[in-house]
Amino acid sequence: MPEMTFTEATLAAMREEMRRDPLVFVIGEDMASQGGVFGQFKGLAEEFGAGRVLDTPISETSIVGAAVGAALCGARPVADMHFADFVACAMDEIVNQAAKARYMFGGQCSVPMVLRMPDGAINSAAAQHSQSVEAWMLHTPGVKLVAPSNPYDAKGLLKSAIRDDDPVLYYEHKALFKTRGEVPGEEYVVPMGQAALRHVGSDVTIVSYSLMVQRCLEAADELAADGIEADVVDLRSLRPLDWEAIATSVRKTHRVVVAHEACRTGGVGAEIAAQIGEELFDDLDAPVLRVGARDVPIPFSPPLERFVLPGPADVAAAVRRLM
Amino acid sequence: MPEMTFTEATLAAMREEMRRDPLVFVIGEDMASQGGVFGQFKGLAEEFGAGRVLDTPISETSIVGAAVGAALCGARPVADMHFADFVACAMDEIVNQAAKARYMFGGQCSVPMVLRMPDGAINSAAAQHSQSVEAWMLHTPGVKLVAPSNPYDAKGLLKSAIRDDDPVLYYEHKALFKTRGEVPGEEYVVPMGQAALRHVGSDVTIVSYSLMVQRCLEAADELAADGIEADVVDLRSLRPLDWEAIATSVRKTHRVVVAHEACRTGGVGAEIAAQIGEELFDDLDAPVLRVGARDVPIPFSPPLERFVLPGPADVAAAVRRLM
Amino acid sequence: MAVTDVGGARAVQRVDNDIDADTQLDLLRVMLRIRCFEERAEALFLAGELPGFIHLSIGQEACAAGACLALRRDDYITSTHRGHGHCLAKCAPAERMMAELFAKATGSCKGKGGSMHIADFSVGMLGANGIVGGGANLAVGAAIAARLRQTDQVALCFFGDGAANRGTVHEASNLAAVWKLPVIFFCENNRYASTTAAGAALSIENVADRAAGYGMPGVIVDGNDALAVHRVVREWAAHARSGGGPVLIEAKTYRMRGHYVGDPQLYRATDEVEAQRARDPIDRLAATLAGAGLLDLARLERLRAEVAEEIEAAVRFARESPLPSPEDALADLYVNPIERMP
Amino acid sequence: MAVTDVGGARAVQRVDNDIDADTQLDLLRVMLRIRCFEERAEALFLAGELPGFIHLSIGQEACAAGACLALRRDDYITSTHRGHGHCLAKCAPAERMMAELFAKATGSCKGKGGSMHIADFSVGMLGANGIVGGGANLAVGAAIAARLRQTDQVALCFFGDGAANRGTVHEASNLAAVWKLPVIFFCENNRYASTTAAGAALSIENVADRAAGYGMPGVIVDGNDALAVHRVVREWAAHARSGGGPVLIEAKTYRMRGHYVGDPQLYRATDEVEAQRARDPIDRLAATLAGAGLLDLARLERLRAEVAEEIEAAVRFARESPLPSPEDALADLYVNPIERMP
Ligand SMILES: Cc1ncc(C[n+]2csc(CCOP(=O)(O)OP(=O)(O)O)c2C)c(N)n1
Ligand SMILES: Cc1ncc(C[n+]2csc(CCOP(=O)(O)OP(=O)(O)O)c2C)c(N)n1
Ligand SMILES: [Mg+2]
Ligand SMILES: [Mg+2]
Repeated sequence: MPEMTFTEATLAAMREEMRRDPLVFVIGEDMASQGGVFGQFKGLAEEFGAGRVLDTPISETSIVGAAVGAALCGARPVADMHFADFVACAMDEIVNQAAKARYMFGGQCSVPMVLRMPDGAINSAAAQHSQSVEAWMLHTPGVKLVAPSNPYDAKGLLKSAIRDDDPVLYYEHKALFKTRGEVPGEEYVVPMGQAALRHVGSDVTIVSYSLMVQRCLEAADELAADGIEADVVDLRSLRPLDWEAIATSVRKTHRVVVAHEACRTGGVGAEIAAQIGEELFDDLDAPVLRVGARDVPIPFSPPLERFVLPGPADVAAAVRRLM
Repeated sequence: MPEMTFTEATLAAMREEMRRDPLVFVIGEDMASQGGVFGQFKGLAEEFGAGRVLDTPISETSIVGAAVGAALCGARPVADMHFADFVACAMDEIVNQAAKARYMFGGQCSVPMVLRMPDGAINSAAAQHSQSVEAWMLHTPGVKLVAPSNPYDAKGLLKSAIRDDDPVLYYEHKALFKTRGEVPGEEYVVPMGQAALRHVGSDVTIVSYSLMVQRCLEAADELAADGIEADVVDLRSLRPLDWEAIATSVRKTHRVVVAHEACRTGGVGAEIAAQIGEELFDDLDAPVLRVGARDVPIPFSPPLERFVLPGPADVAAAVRRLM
Repeated sequence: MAVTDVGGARAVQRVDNDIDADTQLDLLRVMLRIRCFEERAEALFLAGELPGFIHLSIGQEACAAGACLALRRDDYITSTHRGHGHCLAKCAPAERMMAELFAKATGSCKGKGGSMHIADFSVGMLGANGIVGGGANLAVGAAIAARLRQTDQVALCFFGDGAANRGTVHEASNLAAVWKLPVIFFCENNRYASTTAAGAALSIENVADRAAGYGMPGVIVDGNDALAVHRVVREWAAHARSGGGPVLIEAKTYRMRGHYVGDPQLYRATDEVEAQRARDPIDRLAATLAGAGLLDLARLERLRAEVAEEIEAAVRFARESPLPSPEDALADLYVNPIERMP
Repeated sequence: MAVTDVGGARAVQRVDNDIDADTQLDLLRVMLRIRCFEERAEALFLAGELPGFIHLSIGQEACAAGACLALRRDDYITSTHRGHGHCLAKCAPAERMMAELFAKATGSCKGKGGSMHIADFSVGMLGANGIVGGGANLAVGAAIAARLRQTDQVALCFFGDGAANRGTVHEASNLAAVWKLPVIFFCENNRYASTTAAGAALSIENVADRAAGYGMPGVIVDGNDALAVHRVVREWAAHARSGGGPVLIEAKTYRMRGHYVGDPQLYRATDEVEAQRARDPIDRLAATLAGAGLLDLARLERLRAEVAEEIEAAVRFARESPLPSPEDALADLYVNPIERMP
């Protein structure tokens, strides 16, 4: 199978879907000459022309709002938020328009759009360029959330997201863009709502998504060296959520750690831990522990940033506390 | 003790604080002639003049952004969001400016502002005027969250919020404005971070805040009639959180229901349930259950709205599931 | 009808009076439908038959009718919290709208939206919006979709004098202008945003004067003159349709009722409102039509009766319709539903 | 220096040349400080000594210096992601700034902010901002605070041609104009927003032409002419200070470096950049001063040497300073800390 980077995998998805469906188009900042701020749209303007790769002013409400409007009229926009942090500049367009239009209009319309959001911390980008804020949207009925952890899923989930008739928020961790992995040349999709078991073990379940899955796998290897065998469940999408995958693993291991890069309090981990506590109470031999960033904005200075962000050691430590 | 409405109690707090400190001012829409959309600022323009009660255009980024700027320069704004739903129109000003300024500037400055947000569902106001979205901000380090359930706390917490040197988000449920309760004539504050036990029992702990506390108290009465005695913990503020109050009660009852009006998934209840699961695992005799709105936008039609919103019966049913 | 500067060049306002008789009568009929629908809704609300809250456009009917009748059925409009008129003028059936106000299962939005989210996508009415200024970017998006499909549809965005101060309107205006999108920004300056007089919130006299800042034509029209509104929108819609780019039209009108039904209106004198009765857009058009020999009293009464019957039928339909069942609340969120709410 | 229409009335631009010799030399010194600081930062970044990323204002020094030296120490400025120059021009000490770029505990922000969040509240520099257009409303708030305290401070908001298209700038402009707040909106039009040419994103030629839409004076100034910038800001700051309300000043300048250090700059030709070297604001002011007999080569070299020594000392200070300890990450979030993170 050919190897490619996460970026290339998303580009392959974009190209395939844009060729397949002339109503798919791209809208965002710095598309034309740079192909997106991380090059994740490179070459699309050349292949599909400025009519389908729209380079906008710095107007986040327009990027998202126009995507919603175009989607309501049957087009299939893929909008780019530059950095996930800037979602706060277009929050209304997501939570009060995209998420609610179909519902409040009684099913008259649909909003088949994708919003791509490079998130997470990398290279001391500091407080306003490092956030992971998917939890806000988990608390917003009407949107779906996808968060791939590797190139294969990046492509397959992006294709699913583009084909889905509902608004899909696509979280792509900035530190993943350059990672490499096997990606089939032929056409495939990864359906939303199907988790993947990335590491198999019967002692503990580690639930994660996005870049943090890689950190969890490092932790799992480290733990395996000590004889602790972990299931690592990569959720791939947060809504729909593959509850069966979580439950199956927890019923086997009876111990759970939920890990994400977003800050701990009020994060997606809280929801997953709460659900496990609610529905699998009798299966648990220990508290469900959560690993996440410390509850501060992401600081600039490397020692501070390292201290705030969760890593493999934090995951391993949490697992050890459960044993 | 004199009785007054929740609205009157907040007005008393505003008047006292504005008299005490000339740097406290109000900024928001429809202040001058209407005294705020719910009359919760009535009379302030007359007493303190247009220089301290600023009636803005429909410019949410300015309302919040200017409040942040003024706070950075030593003033103490109380900004009003009209409806909590509109926070999405000024999300960046809250999460990327107010919440982060002090931290990312290394403690050089502070942001002593209050943002008042009438939230919750009332009278079929539908999807864009009925939301409870405090969970977004619980996942945003740098802001404090307050959610009074009665007139006494409304006054005391508002005074604390205004005096606090950090940004405080003040959630006031629209259905509370007209409720009445005893409020001392003399000066007092309710410190943030101190929960109140509203109903005492040893069978189950019900944790809640804001209007939902009233629903929980109805449930507690109903349950008491069946011989089930509940502790009802009114959190009053969500950050700081009075963990000791929760833990003390749970160690006594070993059973917990967390209830709020916001939709269940990704809500504040998830965080509280997760914390209880993490730290009080051995004290629990049953799963921590959550009660919240169903995961859809709030619909307009009364039977739909009733079906979506959580009520006393839902709280009571959750408690009974635990027994 | 005044015209403002357009990036230095003067926007020439071709004044043509070639509105055919049928259209003129249609304008009147649509305005009567809106008036009747809203007066009925007001009474029903005050009688406690309608839940929620309601914003009426009484006095502003010439804007909705004049603008929408200058559009094609497949053109798009985005609307505001004050959207009944826009929806009716875009030819949405009154029954389903009235049923929506009644919160019934047969409503345009199956009872999920209510007055503030009235919508009829089958006629290109992309929805009322509870977020002031929320429709501007949606209209830009509709125009993008039209361009992508290479149709010649246009998108008209209704917004208020208050909405003009929101950043969304700025971003949408700039974007539409840069891309020369077929968007008609149609501001109904009804002199108030809730309790706030336009002058207290707008840093300039005319919203249309902001057009120059986007290199866009800015046009001011008497918003109580249906024929004038119709001409202006017809002209600029044609301009937009043929690739000429967006326009900002400001219709000077007046909100005759409170901001919402029940508004004590402490912010304005009764005199002021009374004085505006002389500008009633319906009386005015009726008089013009009568003057042109297109309307006599009998015909006007017949029109009124027809409209009243239509609205009465809508009320009957709405009253007789069932409420949605509670579990319907869980439908219509996703096209591809999620089995387990996560 | 051009002047644009002001709501019909013409904004008269009083041209006075009374900038005293000391100030003229100060302008030069500040510009040299900025240039030296940034060239040093660029080299240090490329050598891998600085973490994060860095935006340089090389070529735009006349804007920062000209504007900030026309303000008082107690006046406020809000800045952008490209804020070193603004911070230095507002007289922040270079050592703490350099230490911040080095991510050290002694930095202006204790290493928590970095280049993009450089700030010095002690001199009224309310912070660089990673959110484009994020500073506009902060400046409005600063002006409100000044009015509330009845001081005559003004607030100057630096923003870019790209930021001009954000809704925040619109809302802030309208509000400042309605309330006649002492705000100076100072747009550095450096012809690019990241990879996007101003012309591809702005629907008009001049950002200043948007002023009329707010009933605000709009002024265009050569942003590479420090004396011209200084005169304009001095004049309009005085105007704002005395209750005359806000102004929009557009300084036409050019970003000589990439958007960030490391930018491949595929969006513009090297020729274009080369051609701009002739407009170098430092050479230009030096030549003017020399022509006026205020500067000779020796003095210029002395100035350069002094500045170089200051910046070198800043680098030494920064290098020798300790990194923060990891647990410092938990400090500075709240004034009144929360014992238990909830
Ligand atoms: C973003 C937002 N801010 C505030 C409101 C509350 N609100 C509803 S209508 C209204 C006034 C709108 O004024 P205008 O745009 O002139 O429209 P009009 O009511 O006159 O039709 C306000 C402030 C809102 N719905 N949305
Ligand atoms: C709200 C927001 N959108 C996008 C960005 C990404 N971004 C950072 S700088 C920049 C260009 C800014 O252009 P301009 O305002 O002209 O300032 P300049 O870089 O030229 O100084 C962009 C798009 C951002 N930081 N914030
Ligand atoms: Mg209005
Ligand atoms: Mg620029």
